[in-house]
Amino acid sequence: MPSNTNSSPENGANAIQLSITEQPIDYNALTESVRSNLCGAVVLFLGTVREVTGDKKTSSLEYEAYEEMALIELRRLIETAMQKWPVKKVSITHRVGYLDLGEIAIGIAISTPHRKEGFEAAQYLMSQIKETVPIWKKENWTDGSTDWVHPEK
Amino acid sequence: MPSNTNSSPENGANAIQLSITEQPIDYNALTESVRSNLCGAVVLFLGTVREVTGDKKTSSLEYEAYEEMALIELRRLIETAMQKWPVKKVSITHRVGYLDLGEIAIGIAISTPHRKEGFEAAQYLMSQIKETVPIWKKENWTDGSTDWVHPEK
Amino acid sequence: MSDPIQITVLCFAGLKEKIGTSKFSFSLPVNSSCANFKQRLVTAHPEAKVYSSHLLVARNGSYLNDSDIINNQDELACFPPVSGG
Amino acid sequence: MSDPIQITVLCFAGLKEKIGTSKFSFSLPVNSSCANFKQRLVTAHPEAKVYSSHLLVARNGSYLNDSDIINNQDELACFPPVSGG
Repeated sequence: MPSNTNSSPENGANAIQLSITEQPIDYNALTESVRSNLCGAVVLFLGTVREVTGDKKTSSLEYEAYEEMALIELRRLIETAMQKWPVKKVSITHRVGYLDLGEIAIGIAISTPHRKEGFEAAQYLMSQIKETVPIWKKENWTDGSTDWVHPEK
Repeated sequence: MPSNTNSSPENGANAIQLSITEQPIDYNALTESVRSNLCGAVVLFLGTVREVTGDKKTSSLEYEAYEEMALIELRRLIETAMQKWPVKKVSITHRVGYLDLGEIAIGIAISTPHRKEGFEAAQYLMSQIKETVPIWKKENWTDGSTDWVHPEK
Repeated sequence: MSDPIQITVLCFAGLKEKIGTSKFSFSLPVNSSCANFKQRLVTAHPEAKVYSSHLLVARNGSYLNDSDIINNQDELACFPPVSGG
Repeated sequence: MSDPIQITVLCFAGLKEKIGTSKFSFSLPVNSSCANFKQRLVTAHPEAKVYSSHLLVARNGSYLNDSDIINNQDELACFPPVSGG
């Protein structure tokens, strides 16, 4: 396929871009991939590695994914979001492996005609991702201990 | 002052960055400017020039600012947001002059310890900006007519 | 009766286009309120009437209320409802 | 009585570390439900007990309910509550 997929930005086939990667997340590419003349709003969310949680300090994080299912589940969540809000394009990348402080664990970019629905859909996707997408986080604390993180419920 | 202000990213003096510019908005720089090891969340919002509004089509937009007051008012809104939410850093750029379809009129980047407060603060800032910051938008429609936009109230 | 006060008016956006200038001097009776100012501005510039009930007025970067008193030598920024973002 | 069915179990994250392997074969009585499977898994691997009431099970990329029936040759992914993002 010789054509550059970026040359047809309104093409529905490009509406969803998903990846799970060991490489640092290029949020510029993520944001650019959702821009559209049909949209007045782009919302980008980055989840980054925070140093302090309560009275503990993180030295690094480790993420593991069941990649095959994670991609299926992400697509399912996006399709649900697209039924609830007039979302035009969504790009989501989740990083796996070791992450240092400040690095980006997840990037989600979304474009919508107006801002309200963009914020709502981005928040919906983030909260659903944390509920159902099979990816796990392990904290490596500065005191040498490690914890697989369990959601506070 | 020979030191690069970016070299001390946790410095409170860099917590707020504002600009009004005729140049295209570099949202990558905007996002990067708010990243912090103290934060687990970065929210970037871009307001872009949408082609279609109702049954009219935009050919271009023109923004005018009362720049001096706009910067004062933006800072005031951010300080209010920082009292409501644990916002660490905010960078906002608004473009003025002629904008083509798809170009970015406003970029706002914000970092917070957790995502909920980041989304809330970004939404608050955007809705307040549209209420009180002295910047005006003129629509140049494809039919040759022009309109100064008035908020729907 | 006191002499009128002199102020400077800055206009923006649609108001500037209607009036045809972005900065001009304007006279007001002493103790005029912001509401009095807006009324007199529209009387002097009827082409701005379309904005009359929605005009915003600011002094030194802060919005004025209708009851705020205008002082001699004030520089007042005057404009339609904002629409940035 | 029917022969037991054979399934493949994929483990992830903390569960994989507890059990010490990411993929293994497992036998179940015919007509076992997903709840039965989880119970037997923890009985066979008591080191995974810490997760027992929270284990999630998926087949072909979809989550199973406790009442879903496990079939012969199923590949079941089994893991603790997710914590990505």
